[in-house]
Amino acid sequence: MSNGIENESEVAAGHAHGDHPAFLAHHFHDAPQQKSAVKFGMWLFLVQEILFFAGLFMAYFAFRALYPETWLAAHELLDKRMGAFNTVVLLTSSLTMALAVRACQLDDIKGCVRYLWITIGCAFGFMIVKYFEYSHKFHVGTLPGKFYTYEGIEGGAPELFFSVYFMMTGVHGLHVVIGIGIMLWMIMGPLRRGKVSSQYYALVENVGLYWHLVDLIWIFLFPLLYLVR
Amino acid sequence: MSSTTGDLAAGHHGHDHGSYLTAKRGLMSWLFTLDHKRIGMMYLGSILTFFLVGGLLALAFRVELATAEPDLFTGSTYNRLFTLHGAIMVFLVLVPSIPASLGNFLLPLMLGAKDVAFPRLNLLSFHIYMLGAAFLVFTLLAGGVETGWTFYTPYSSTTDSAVVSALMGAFILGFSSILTGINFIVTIHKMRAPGLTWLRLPLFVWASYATSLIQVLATPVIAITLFLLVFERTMGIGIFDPALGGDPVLFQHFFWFYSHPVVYVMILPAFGVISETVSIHSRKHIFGYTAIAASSVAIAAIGFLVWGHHMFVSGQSELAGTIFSLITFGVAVPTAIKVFSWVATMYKGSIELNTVMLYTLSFLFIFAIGGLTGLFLATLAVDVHMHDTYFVVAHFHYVMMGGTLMGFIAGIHHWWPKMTGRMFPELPAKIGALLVFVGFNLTFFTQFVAGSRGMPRRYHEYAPEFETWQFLSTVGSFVLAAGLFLTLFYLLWSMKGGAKAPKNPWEAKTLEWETESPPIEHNFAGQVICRTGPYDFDEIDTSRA
Amino acid sequence: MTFAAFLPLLAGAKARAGDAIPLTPKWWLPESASTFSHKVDTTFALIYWLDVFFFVLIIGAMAWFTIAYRRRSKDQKTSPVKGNHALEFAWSFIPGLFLLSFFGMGFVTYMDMQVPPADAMDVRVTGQKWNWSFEYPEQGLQLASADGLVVPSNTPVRLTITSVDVLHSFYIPAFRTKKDAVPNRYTSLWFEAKAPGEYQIYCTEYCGDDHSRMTSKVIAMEPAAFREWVAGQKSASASMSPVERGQKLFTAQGCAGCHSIDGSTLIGPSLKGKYGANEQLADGSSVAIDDNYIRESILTPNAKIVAGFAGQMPPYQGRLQDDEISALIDYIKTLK
Amino acid sequence: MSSSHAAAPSHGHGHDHPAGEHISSMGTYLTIFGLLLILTVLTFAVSYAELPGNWSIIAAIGVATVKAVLVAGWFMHLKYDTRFNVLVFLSAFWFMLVFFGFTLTDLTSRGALFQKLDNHTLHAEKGAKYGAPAVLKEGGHGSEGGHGGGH
Repeated sequence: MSNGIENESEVAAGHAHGDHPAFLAHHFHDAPQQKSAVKFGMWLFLVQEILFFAGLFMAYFAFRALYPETWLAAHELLDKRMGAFNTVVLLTSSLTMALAVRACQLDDIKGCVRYLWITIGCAFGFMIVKYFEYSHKFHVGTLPGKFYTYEGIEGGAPELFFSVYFMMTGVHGLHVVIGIGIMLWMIMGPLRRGKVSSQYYALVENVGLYWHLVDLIWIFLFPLLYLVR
Repeated sequence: MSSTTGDLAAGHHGHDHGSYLTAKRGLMSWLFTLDHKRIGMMYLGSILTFFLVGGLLALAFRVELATAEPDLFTGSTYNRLFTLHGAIMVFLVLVPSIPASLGNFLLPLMLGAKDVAFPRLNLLSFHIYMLGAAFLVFTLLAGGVETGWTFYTPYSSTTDSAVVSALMGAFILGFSSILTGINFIVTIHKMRAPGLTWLRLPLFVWASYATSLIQVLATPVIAITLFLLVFERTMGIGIFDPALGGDPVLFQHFFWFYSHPVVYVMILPAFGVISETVSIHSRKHIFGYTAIAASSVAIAAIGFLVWGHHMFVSGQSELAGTIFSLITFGVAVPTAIKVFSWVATMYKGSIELNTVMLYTLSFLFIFAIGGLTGLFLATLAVDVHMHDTYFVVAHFHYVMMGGTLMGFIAGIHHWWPKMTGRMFPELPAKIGALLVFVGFNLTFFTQFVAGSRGMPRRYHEYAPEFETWQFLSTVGSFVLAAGLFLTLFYLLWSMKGGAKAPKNPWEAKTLEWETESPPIEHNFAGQVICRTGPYDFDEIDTSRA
Repeated sequence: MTFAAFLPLLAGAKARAGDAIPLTPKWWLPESASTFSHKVDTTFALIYWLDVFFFVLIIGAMAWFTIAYRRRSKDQKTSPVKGNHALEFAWSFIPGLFLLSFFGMGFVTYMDMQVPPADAMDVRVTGQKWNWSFEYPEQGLQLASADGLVVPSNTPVRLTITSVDVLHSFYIPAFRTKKDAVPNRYTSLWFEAKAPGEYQIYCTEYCGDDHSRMTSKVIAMEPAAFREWVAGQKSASASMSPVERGQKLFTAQGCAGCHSIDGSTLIGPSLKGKYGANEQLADGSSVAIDDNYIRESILTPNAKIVAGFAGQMPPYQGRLQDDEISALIDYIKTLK
Repeated sequence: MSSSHAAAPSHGHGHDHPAGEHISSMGTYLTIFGLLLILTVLTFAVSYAELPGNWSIIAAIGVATVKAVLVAGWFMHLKYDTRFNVLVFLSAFWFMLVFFGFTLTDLTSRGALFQKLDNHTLHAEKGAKYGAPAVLKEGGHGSEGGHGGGH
């Protein structure tokens, strides 16, 4: 017996999935296949996000190894309390994001939107704190590379710490801003148009995964930049 | 036999009957198509166009290198030529070559699926590719870039050519590569037809799978590297700039963490193609299926652990160099397994010496040399002498150009009937294959000798003692170009003038041959059921042909 | 011609009577002139012959199968061989052993090449676009001959290498050794020339427009001749007039690579007839060319950039003594 | 013919238990959130302690890892996801460690051979203010024996 192409409806009947819901794309066989494919795709996307940030963490560890004294002196200039506050803000936003997904699972789309707004609020809070931190650094001159003008650090290449600091928090902040954009789009678009239900909420779930990853990266950034001596 | 069930089923799907090429018309129906076959064909067209551009650049500096003295170009122009040649060939041709064109076209067909898992994402990958390409073309028009495709700092952070647009181009192209990789992995995991178990996957699919893993895992690192380098140039952040305390050797780690695995992105799909063609055109079951499949994944995995062999003389520590050298030899084992298995597949086969097989044999010949010369470069002491000489240039052209390109051309010919619905003319194709083979070896084998005698790479003028080798190389490059142009012409001609292709001209057993040539818009007229392995030729019913 | 390269017969044909029997065909490698270069060549030869063996095996089998099993009829059936575990194990394991031995040989020789003997003579090498300069701290020679790297033969010499601008790489094919010059770092290599002679030096890390002209020579002399050369260099620099000394520095420090003395424009402005004239700067202002301006332009070249040029010159701060700068200025004054 | 090749009844694509169907209770989320806050306070407090050697960074990364596990496991539902997705996610960290491991091996062992065998070697890398030529001058010309007669 060889490979073959069979009448689709027969196969479908054998598969006990006669219905074809609106959210199911034509090239998928059934809803579980589509759901698991979309979720799997998102996890792979998160993998590439982690490796993208890996480069920044690599730079951090490399120069920490090359200039340990500078690293110690430079991190003292960061305000631990601001970092800790932002950690709590991001953790809260992660909670509300998880609850937004839960609301979808319970078919509570209004609740989902409400939680998303809180998440967006936290994200803005995070960015505002970052704004104050950045403007302080502009003020005293602890800036990356050739813009560095501060004079209070002994040891080699203190500007590199701030290059790494600005690149890490900058790229992370960019992810926060992109997250805000996606959440706003989700609220205005698919959620308002009723495209999301407890039957199919992969979109909210994937944005949730993205947001948790942004939180996850901050969980490592915070101690490495602000706390470690 | 079974194919008749397809014909019966087709009755229920009248709208599916048209070929994918003619199902919809107009430029927009191509540029915004979600059909993986059309996207694959657009990639094929773009990649071959950039291959032409990159090749012409190479011919230009080959003419310059025919003599020891600088006679055509200034050093600055010459440097721009080889940099653009490298950047275009790597980022626009070799990395996407087989996966984006043949892979896109074939993967869903081989899996018995209607499309890749995320067709919109697939289209987005293509548009991102075109955007990245636009940046590189802009770079070319804005006076070019002369950093070498490797963008080593601090040269790239201090020179005043159009480096930023080149970096942006490569950065953007990276995302195209990542998204294609994600799409393929999910497709292979989730879109297989009923009965198509992992061990019934064609080896091309296994190779594409390994390739995609590298694309997803390695490309983000080059993305952040180029991103940092853009900031290095525009803002002077100094991470890779020794003038600000940064470390240029760190840049090389960043760069090769991606760029070594990416050579497997280039060569693994060619391995996949050869696994198909050597078996099908010998009409014999592939020898050691499991070993070949597993070695693809092993090469991808070990390939991540060897990047430092590009840095033996860079000032990397001796300890790191030693570890990298040892692991590098580890990649040679799975590669050797593949080569031996391909040759063993031909044993007691029924070998048809057609154009596809000629390219397959060329691949084995060229890749054997490319692989074996790699051993010199993996060996610490010998690499110290060979590093950054023409020996390295010859080696990676044998592997990446000879290997990948022979695989690519073999694949284009093998699937040409499926992609276009036309056969290519056999006689000019054989002449082309011969010219390519002779031209390639003349161009690059001579460079091994020049290199091992000590001629450094990226030299615009050189000592007269190397002139014979370099002159022969230039002659070879024109023979190679003649062969490639001939190939281009008859392939283009055959799209209109070639004989109509049957459904399965090679009597292959993989699923893409179960549908029409060219395939219908949604690939198959019904649900594909897989009941046999991809290389079960002993069951061929030859009366069908 | 390609295939011929792998024919072992050629090796014998090329070996002339009286020569040491070459391990590989002679045209593969340049002359072998350092104390460890023959070890590299031996490793090369071992890999080479094993490569030839496997290449003949693979391509021979391929060619044989292609002929012996060509398709004879359209419906020819084939043997259902799908694999052979013993064979597959053998062709993974046996090459694996060879590979390990290559690694071992390469590693041992590499360590020889990396670790200089304790009594090695020190030479400082500085790469810059696009020349190499050499200093001899043990001999007290700051400003060595611009002809090349003069060393005693049969004496281990250790080079401490750095760069002032971009990456370069210091390569002596005849000695089979090479090392990158990295700005802000020191790298090192050593060699011992077996016999007096001249050996080519190349830059092998791409470094810009004149990368292919960044060459020099190792000039190996008998130790006695080397001592004489050192003495000669010292007395010459002692008896030199400032202008002569400046002229020598002008080539040895690489100034001549970018600044012509005949009025033609290279990477930087020509210095012909510049002293006492006015210079138009990139920011629109102009400046009188006097001692102070030249001094500043040598030490911090990017402070004032001449109109029409990119600021590409590396700063010489910390690389020249005051008297050397004065000598250079005296020399520039003479360029009418 | 070869009935042993007959298609298995299940599909090739293994949509065993569609991921993400698990609905955690509000209490679970709040508990995890509470733990995360406690750990944040803990890591903040530890940063004031004068831990010897590398313990400061080990403690910080250790706590961060526990927090990451909580977020990934419960907020991201990895605990209820397929094993394969867990593997995929963890593979990212594996390759990250490969990247860090080899690169740091190089950075921390540079010059090791050099120093042991040859202690009059200059090694300007660590901690030195950048600007190699200056270092060469200070550390080099001054301290070398048999030098200085030239001028």
